[in-house]
Amino acid sequence: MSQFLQVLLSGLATGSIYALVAIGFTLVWQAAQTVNFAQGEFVMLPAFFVLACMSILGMPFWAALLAGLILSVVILGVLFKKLMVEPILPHGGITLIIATMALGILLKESVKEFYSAEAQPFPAMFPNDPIDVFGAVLSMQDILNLVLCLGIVVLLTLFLNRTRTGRCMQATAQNPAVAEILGVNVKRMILYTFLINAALAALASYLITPVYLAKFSNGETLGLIAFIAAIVGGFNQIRGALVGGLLIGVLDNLTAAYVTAQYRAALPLVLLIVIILVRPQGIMGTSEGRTV
Amino acid sequence: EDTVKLGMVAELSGAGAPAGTNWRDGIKIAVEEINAEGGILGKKIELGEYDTQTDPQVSRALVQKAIDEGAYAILGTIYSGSTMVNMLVAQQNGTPQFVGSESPSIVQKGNPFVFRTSSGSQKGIPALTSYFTGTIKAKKVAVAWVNNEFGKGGHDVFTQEMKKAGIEIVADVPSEQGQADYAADIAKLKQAGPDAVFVYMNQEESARFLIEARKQSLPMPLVGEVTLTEAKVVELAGSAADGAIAHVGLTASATDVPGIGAFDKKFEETFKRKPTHDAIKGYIGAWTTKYVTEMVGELDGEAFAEKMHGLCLKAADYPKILLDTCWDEHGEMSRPSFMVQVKNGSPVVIGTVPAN
Amino acid sequence: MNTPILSVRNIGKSFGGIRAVDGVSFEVNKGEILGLIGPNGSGKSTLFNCILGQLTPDAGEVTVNGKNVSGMRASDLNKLGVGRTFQQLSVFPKMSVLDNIILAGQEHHGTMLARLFGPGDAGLTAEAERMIAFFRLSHLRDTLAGSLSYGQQKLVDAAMAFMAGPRLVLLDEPAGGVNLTMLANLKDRLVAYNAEHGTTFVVIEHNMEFVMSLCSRIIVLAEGNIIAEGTPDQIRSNQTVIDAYLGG
Amino acid sequence: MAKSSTIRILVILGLLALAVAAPIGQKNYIIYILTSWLIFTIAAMGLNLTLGYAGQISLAQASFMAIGAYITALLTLAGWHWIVAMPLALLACFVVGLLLGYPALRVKGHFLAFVTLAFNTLVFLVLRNEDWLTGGSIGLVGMPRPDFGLFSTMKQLPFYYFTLAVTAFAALAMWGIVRSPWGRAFKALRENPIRAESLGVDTRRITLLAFAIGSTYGGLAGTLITPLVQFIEPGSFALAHSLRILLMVIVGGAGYFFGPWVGAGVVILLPEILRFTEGYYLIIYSALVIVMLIFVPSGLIGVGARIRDKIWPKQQVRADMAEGASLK
Amino acid sequence: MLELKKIQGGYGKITILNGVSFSIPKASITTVIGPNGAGKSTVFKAIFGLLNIHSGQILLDGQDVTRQTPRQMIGHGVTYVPQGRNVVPQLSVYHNLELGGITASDQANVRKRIDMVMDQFPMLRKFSDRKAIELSGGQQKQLEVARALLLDPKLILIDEPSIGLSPNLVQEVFQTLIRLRDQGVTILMVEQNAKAALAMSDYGLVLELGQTRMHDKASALLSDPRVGQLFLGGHIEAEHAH
Ligand SMILES: Nc1ncnc2c1ncn2[C@@H]1O[C@H](COP(=O)(O)OP(=O)(O)OP(=O)(O)O)[C@@H](O)[C@H]1O
Ligand SMILES: Nc1ncnc2c1ncn2[C@@H]1O[C@H](COP(=O)(O)OP(=O)(O)OP(=O)(O)O)[C@@H](O)[C@H]1O
Ligand SMILES: [Mg+2]
Ligand SMILES: [Mg+2]
Repeated sequence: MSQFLQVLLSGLATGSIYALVAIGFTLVWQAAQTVNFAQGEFVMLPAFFVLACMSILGMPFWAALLAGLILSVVILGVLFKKLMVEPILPHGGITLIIATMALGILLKESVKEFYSAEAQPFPAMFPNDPIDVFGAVLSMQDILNLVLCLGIVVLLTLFLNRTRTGRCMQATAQNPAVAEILGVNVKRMILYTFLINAALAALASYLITPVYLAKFSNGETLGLIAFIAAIVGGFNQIRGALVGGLLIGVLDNLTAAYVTAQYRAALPLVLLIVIILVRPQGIMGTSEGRTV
Repeated sequence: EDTVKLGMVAELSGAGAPAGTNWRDGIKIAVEEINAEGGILGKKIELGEYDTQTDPQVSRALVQKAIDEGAYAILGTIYSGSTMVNMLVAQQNGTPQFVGSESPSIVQKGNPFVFRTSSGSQKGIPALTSYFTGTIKAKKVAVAWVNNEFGKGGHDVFTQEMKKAGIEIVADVPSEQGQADYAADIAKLKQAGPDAVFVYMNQEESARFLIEARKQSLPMPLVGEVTLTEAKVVELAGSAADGAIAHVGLTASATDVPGIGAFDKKFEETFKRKPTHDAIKGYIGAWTTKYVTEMVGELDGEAFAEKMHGLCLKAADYPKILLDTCWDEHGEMSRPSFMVQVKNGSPVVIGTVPAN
Repeated sequence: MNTPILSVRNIGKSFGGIRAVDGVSFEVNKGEILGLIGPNGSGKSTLFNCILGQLTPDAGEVTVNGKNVSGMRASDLNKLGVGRTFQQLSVFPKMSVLDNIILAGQEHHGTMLARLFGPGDAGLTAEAERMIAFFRLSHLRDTLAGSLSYGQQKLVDAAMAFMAGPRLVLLDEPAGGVNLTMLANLKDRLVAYNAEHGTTFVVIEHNMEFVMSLCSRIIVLAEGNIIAEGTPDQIRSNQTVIDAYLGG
Repeated sequence: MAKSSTIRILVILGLLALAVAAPIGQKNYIIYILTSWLIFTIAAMGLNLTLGYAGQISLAQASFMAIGAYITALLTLAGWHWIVAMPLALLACFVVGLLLGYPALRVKGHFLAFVTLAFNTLVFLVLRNEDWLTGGSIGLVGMPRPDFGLFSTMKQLPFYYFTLAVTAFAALAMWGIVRSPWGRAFKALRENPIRAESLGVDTRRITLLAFAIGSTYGGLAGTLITPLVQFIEPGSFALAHSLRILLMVIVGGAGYFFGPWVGAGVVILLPEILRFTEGYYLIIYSALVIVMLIFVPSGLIGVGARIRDKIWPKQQVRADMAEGASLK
Repeated sequence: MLELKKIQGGYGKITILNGVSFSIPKASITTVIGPNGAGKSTVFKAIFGLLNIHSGQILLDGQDVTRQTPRQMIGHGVTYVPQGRNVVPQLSVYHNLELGGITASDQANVRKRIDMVMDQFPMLRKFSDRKAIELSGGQQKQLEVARALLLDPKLILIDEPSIGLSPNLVQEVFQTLIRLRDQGVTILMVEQNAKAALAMSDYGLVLELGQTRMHDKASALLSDPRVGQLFLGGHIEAEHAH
């Protein structure tokens, strides 16, 4: 029993991290109708900004966190949007998707070449002391991850659906031509999207890296799992990312503990395929509506 | 010609990059030293770097490329999967090759040109058996391993050894390369309650494993081969690494051995980090190339290979070999090894295991 | 001989709480040109989509030539000789006008395997070019259909419905955006085609001049129900229709 | 019309002659790279059909290479000749491709991407875990290169010509498919499936075929990789390689017949050319790809036309001007 | 109030507009007619800053507005209703309307106007919470037309508002335009439903091959036999096409 509880709770804790990254996917989708395949690297990088600020510039941890956030927002938000999204997006999603794949390689290799090929420890923002929950062990960090993730989902959903700016962002994604004709500042809306995305990525990075360790290749697995989480959740709903992330975290752990560790990477996927085939819009997603 | 070309083919990017870059940097130090001493047979070494991207197919192409470009010997690769392929090319061209791979099958193919720089897992892991039977007196053990070609090889040897020793394996827990969450693995091990756990994973995976094990307070000793107590792992896992035990062929923490201490210092000065065993392996590979070539007296791959088989180099005569080392007729090597335990955040040699 | 070519019985379709089509039944005789009109949102397009397999109706039955085709896929219906157009532009934007038109006919030439090994245009270039010329688009033959003007795309759309030599064609607002002169041509074409091949047409249209002069019978839909049916003259003077749809 | 097609034939013949002459006098390594370029061109051609023409996203092309490669490996290791093993491998890929097509009938876009991605992962795991058959993560080694009596492909150069012949044949078959009414139906599926269905295009069948044929090309590439490398292991067919093939298709120009050739060329050859930059070559390579996509987003195949437009910016008058106005 | 001087422009390499010139006075309705593909919609795009203009000049109240962005044009008090379907698919009807007034500084006023247009098109109120994509073709068009009335524009560019609208609503829209004109708004409209449109317009403009062919009082065009024959459903061309 305590094993089950442990596996379940740890699954939720890990899942909340996946969810945090997955939110980025849904956000970018809802606001620009494209997929950022470098999302994993976007989460890998901020930790290295912090490490660099600490080791090269000798900043204290909290200052480095702030500097890392600013750097992320500037590089992964503003520059990414200006230099890549803006010129490529008009030519269609798939081209941008491929370009972001290349960007992923670029970021990964740059970190490896200019910082380190080896994993680095990363200080935790919150204490990692174990907390006993009915015989299972969680850390403060785990619980905070879950809470933060939940909070962000609620806030972002409210922002996108309840504020005029949020709706302008949606309009820009769904029909940029119309948004432009109506006088929406299309470029700025896209910028907002990528600013939020970059900030979220930095946050995710800070929360994940103490556990995952800072390594240039972290993005590969993380990005992929989060992508899957976003899809399973429905892709067009922020809350879908939360559900998808938690589901994958838990399924993965349950599979490994009770079914097969050899196929732990596949069994959840197969289950999710079944879900997708039954509900083609994803678990929390809504159908895109009338086609004829 | 007044230079001799060596082809350094290794995993400089992709999953194997940490191992590959260490291998490369170890070799770089060796090459610098050798060139400072006048090179091989008076010719300076020219080192060609080839990145396999941790892709066996690319590695094969690159060994070919290195040879096309005139490499006299190949140094690399480390991932067994890559070595399995590219050693065919070196063999076809009669080019000697020093590899960092530890998979048993490499020296079982009857390839006369391939030589190890560390002993294969079929030799390393049996060295641990006495620890399980003697020191811990384990009745039942568990094995946690990374499910790639590296981990699989170790896992297979380990299970066989335990069977031979009459120890029951009560939990067999494979994990994925790059896996982040070890909660389920540890929970499973905890449930199974073995006397000790054999941990066979790459660096970060080992560290993450140790961290989660500490979190769930897994009570039994964690024993590994080579990686588990490496400086890097200790750095990453922090206090969670305390108590971990491993058998290591080469370790920078064996600073009592004079050559190793000197290398450790030089490496850290040059690259601002601690060398791993891969770095030492690369270093040895390069130096062996010099020593043996000079024994042969000319740049002849065939003669070199012939000389290598059954050769023993004593550290007293050949200091840069670091420890007395022998190669058998298959290219397998043997040399004394160490048992290491992490204490207060640093690996400490707790025993020596004679060459087997 | 006298079985209706299309018979729709009790078709119903809801979306969430909206009853878009509410148990509609009617028949279309061979060789007839039937008009289907009604206010926006009265369920006309939904009805078409239910008949033609793009939507699955909640209830009801459709027969073509006495054959029950409920639940049949659109491509199979097309092979039975039923063609259609959609209300919104639906050309293939990144294919040339010629390719658009050839595609509309090619699936009716030989088996699938034979098409793989046959000529690239399935022998349809000449016919397609005639069709293009009729709609005065010859100069745009090799232009991508997506870069035509609205009306031109509408014409390509209409042209496609004719390529398969259909026996029954359902047109959803063919006149929208088409220049009046061209529209007169289109009307002539429909009438001539109808006379020559006995092809049956069902036309949804909001252009009253066009419908009234083209159709022999008109059905009026409102809120998913048929509220009137009759000749153009009867419809024009029906007070319910004037109130709900035509306006003063 | 006739003139442009003769020009095209001349260009193709010229390129073919270039392909025949390219490896002469080159070192083995270069020939090896050229051979893998051809092989990846085949795989990319297949994905180009599925994705570029038919608009169905697939992230599983590498897994079909895997299926083709493993079947060829197992059979040739068992002593069968490549020429027997190859058709069997292709058949298997065709069938599995059909099966993979079924989800595409229900889901589109990113959902389809996910399903195919999951399939790729599954294939990888089966290859790695079922080591009784596949050799697991250690892989299979020592597969012979085919010997055709008078023509043995054991050496690098003959193997290149052998691959070239197979590639030329595959390209010819692909050309036949895309210029036939099938090609038009594939495009129609991509552009507007609902409209296509209403015009009699059996979109189900066409979707399945798009997957099956595309997968078969992946399989064909696999049957050539096996004798080229003479070693296969699951890692060479992981998701990253599917993405690499996707990159080839997009960089070359999706939906253009010659796109895959250019794309595979860039993805395979460019890193080789950049090797002299040592540690930085992947950085430079990915940066170049990004720059390429920014400046020629529809693929390199269109770069000629773009340059021409830059150099001779030519305005065209509208086509109906010639007919003259009807209202004078 | 609006003046085009020899506008040339097009898409990519193709020049579509071959020197379009005209000017329209304030507080008038002008209807543009012409065959399909004449370039009517292209002229609108040119005015609203959505076209690559090669040469020529566009003046709005004497001010040069050539090559300004759509946002700038909105700033000058111009709104544009394009041809075809132009809603934001996944947003509700209400939020689509709201977007129509997104540039207004006084949002309370926009809400008031939304209420007003909902009175005019009752369907919008009934379905205000539904996603725009779910509406029928004509309902979407109503939404679009209504959306264009939320600001206080000087000039409305409206491209074939009647497509897909039921006849009573076409009348409603035309009445609205007349009302707006009477309040001083200038209206430039494209219509294929040309007889009805010219009947309510002050001026008519015939465009062909990207050139202005005629520009006159609407009534004059309506009674011109050549115009009738060529563009208003005359029969001469059907013959030679066979
Ligand atoms: N997929 C859908 N989801 C929700 N509602 C729908 C859907 N399709 C149609 N409707 C609703 O059904 C009703 C009928 O729509 P339909 O398109 O059939 O109308 P129509 O008679 O063709 O109108 P129009 O003349 O404007 O084209 C409308 O209220 C519409 O909003
Ligand atoms: N995006 C585009 N790319 C290339 N050519 C285009 C594009 N849009 C329109 N054209 C061409 O420009 C010409 C004029 O198009 P426009 O849309 O202005 O016509 P229109 O007068 O509005 O016709 P309609 O009455 O059919 O709406 C047409 O010949 C068309 O083929
Ligand atoms: Mg309709
Ligand atoms: Mg137009």
